Amino acid sequence: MEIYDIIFYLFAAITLLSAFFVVTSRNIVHAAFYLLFTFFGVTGIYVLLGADFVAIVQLIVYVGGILILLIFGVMITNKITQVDIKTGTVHTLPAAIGVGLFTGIVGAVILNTEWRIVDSPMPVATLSTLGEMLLTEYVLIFELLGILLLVALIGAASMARK
Amino acid sequence: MRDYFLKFWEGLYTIMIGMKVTFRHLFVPSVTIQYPTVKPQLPERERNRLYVNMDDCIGCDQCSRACPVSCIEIETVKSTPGDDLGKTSNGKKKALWVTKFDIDFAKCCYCELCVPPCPTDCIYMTDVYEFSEFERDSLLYDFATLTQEEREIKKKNFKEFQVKKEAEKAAAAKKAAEAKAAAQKEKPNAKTDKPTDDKKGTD
Amino acid sequence: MIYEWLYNITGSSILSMFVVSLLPLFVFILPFALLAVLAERKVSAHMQDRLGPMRVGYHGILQTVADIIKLLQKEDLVPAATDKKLFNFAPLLVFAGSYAVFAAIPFSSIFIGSQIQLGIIYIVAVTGLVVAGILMAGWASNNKYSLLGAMRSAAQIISYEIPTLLIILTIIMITGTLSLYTLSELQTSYFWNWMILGGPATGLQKILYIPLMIIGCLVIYISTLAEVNRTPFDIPEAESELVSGYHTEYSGMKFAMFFLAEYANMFAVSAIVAIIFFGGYQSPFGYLGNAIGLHWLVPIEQFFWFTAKGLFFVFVQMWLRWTLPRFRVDQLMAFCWKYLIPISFVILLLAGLISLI
Amino acid sequence: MGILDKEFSEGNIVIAKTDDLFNWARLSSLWQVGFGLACCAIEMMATSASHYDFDRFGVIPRPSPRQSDIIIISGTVTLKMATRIKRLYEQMPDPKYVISMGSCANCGGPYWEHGYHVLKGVDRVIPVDVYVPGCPPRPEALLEGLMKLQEKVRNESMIKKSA
Repeated sequence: MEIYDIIFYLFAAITLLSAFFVVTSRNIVHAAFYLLFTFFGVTGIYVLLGADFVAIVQLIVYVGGILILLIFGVMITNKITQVDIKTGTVHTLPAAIGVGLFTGIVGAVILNTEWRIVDSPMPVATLSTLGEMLLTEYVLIFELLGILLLVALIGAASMARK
Repeated sequence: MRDYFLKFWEGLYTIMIGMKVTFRHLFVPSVTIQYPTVKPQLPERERNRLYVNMDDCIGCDQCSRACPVSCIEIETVKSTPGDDLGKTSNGKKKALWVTKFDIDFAKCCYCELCVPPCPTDCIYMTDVYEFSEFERDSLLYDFATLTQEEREIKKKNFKEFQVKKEAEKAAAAKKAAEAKAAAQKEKPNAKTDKPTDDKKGTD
Repeated sequence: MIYEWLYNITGSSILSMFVVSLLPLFVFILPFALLAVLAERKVSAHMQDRLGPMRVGYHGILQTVADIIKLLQKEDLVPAATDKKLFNFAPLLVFAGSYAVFAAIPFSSIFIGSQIQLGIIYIVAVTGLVVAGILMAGWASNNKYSLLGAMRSAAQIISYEIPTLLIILTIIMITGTLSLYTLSELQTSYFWNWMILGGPATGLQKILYIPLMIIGCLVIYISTLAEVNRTPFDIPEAESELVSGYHTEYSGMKFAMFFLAEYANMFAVSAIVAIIFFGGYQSPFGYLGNAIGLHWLVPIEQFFWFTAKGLFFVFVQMWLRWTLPRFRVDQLMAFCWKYLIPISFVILLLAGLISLI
Repeated sequence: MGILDKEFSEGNIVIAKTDDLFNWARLSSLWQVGFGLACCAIEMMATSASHYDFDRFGVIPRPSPRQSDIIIISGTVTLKMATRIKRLYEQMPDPKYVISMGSCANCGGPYWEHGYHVLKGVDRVIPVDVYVPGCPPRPEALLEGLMKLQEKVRNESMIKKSA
């Protein structure tokens, strides 16, 4: 299955590189568009993990919805490309300590864990099991989320009417 | 509620009508005239490129004066007595060499105002409309039939003729003066110069 | 299926995957785009009592070839004030988005790029890439018309995705599958099994489904038409207002890519309607190959029927283009939110109730 | 002149054939900027319409100059419009062609003498390939001008500049 390895590294590279550019890009519209590729790369990795439904939802919700909204917002905001987006206070020392600690811990965990390498079976479609789970075991949470979203929707509509 | 569905239905229904019309036209034979192979019948008195029949042109400059955009330029030279210019088709005698008859079709506005004044009906509209050019200068049409050398010759001839005539006139005047002077020998010589001076002045 | 076959021949998974992924482009999209552009011009011409391209080849059949060659060797103009990176990338993204759709479309029972379970939803999802590409093109062009066109296009595509998804949801509810392949297989053999005539249901249920399905088919056709920005929904490219919308500043091959993407989209959308409501690649009258015992003929017949259905809907798109004038922006939005979405909700509800019978 | 130029200027068979192909493609799909100025524009529209049908020659109007190959200057070029025409022309990608249609565009037409507001010929701002005379020209005259232009394109060459 070497082709999947190639594809995995491709998507991983896309995700990491574009994420790096999202952070470093000076132009905020560029950053928004790089975010698109980050999402896209993550979608690819989801697919490789056998989570096809999550991947598609990622594509619909993040790429098709949130990102477009983001780009809209960035574009409509006047002259945002010229603004120097930098916070006034730069705490270099505390940041360096925090990042160093975090890297150290993560590195230690990575090095000290015994990674089990298992030949995963060919991913199967998750959709029907997901649907059944949602409507049997997790039905309460599902309904609550639905109500929450409905409330948010009504709230947004009523705020927009003012 | 009823209104809502009615609107929906009306929209669909009218779209269907429109689609029926367009679909019918899909099979209506096309009206296109396939130009380079089939040329459309031009109407009578179609106004397109001018043509000048130089055999009939007497160089009267009427068309040039009638032209609202002054795109016709005419230059004429009087003929010398020995020249035979022929006659126009309606019997007028030609007296002028047309050394320049330029029509600039880039300027021409195809109004046909130059045609009625022509006394010999030698300038008229043809039905040629395909004469586009790569260079604008090629749209300047020279209708004069004389070659360039001939024009020079005509001009020179006329000049020579004029000079000769002048010389003749001068000689004649001199002769006349001399004759006069001989006739009035008694009178003082001072007045003899005057008539020749007059001749020169009129030239 | 083709992938397995190629894999058996070549023995290399990379090579066969590469070939399979390129197949739709060379077997289908390019020839289709060549044909469709010519057909568009011919159809428009004949609907206006004209002749259309006549002088390049017999009745102008080489017209699009000439157009493509011309566009290839045209100067590739990148205006100075554009955002070069995004400007150059946008056509690729738009084309990638519309090309990705073809991965899930079953052309026949053996010619499917990928047999993913989530076929329909996948198609809706990758359309998002097209939106992003269009926005990118509009913004990078640094042109007010481009930006306005891109904004309108994005707003329009996102709004019209809702009725599309609702109708797709209805179909999912009835058939219980998201896979386009399974959906096609369900509507097998004869035309009375097509979804537009109630699908595989029987008895009273089938009769009750028929009007719902007809209206649903109309709704999804209209909303997908709006998603590909065709007339009467072509306000993003409205010539009288916006020069030519988001691809105003594009010339040469980059413009050709937008063009190709537009035509690929046209077919993709028609194919979705054909698969969901008109039996996909299924023949309406049974197969000749089965009748005379030549079973290898069946996939070819299926391919024929699929393209025939797809091309018919493409033709209807062109037909509508030369029939209807353009919507105004507010009318466009009102049509979506006030008419299509309520109707598709009602269809969803009614179909749910009927499926309980 | 380098060696390469010398090699090519002889016109070897590959170059000649590619030339032919490209010229053929170029001449048979001349997309036009949808741009009309005065009364000639009406005649230009008539040419696009059913009776004469520009589309037969592969000419379709494009709304954007970036996607078009040919600009038909149809009508009086006022001094104010001249700058716009120049700009439109500059926005078109190469190879681009210009047809000057009608007397006004050719040399100022009726305004050539006293028109204080008219550009005396559009060739003072952009290079014109074909002049179509007429006031306004018949649609057939415009078609003939287009065919002249096609002839011109057919004889073009990648390596030899067509002055």
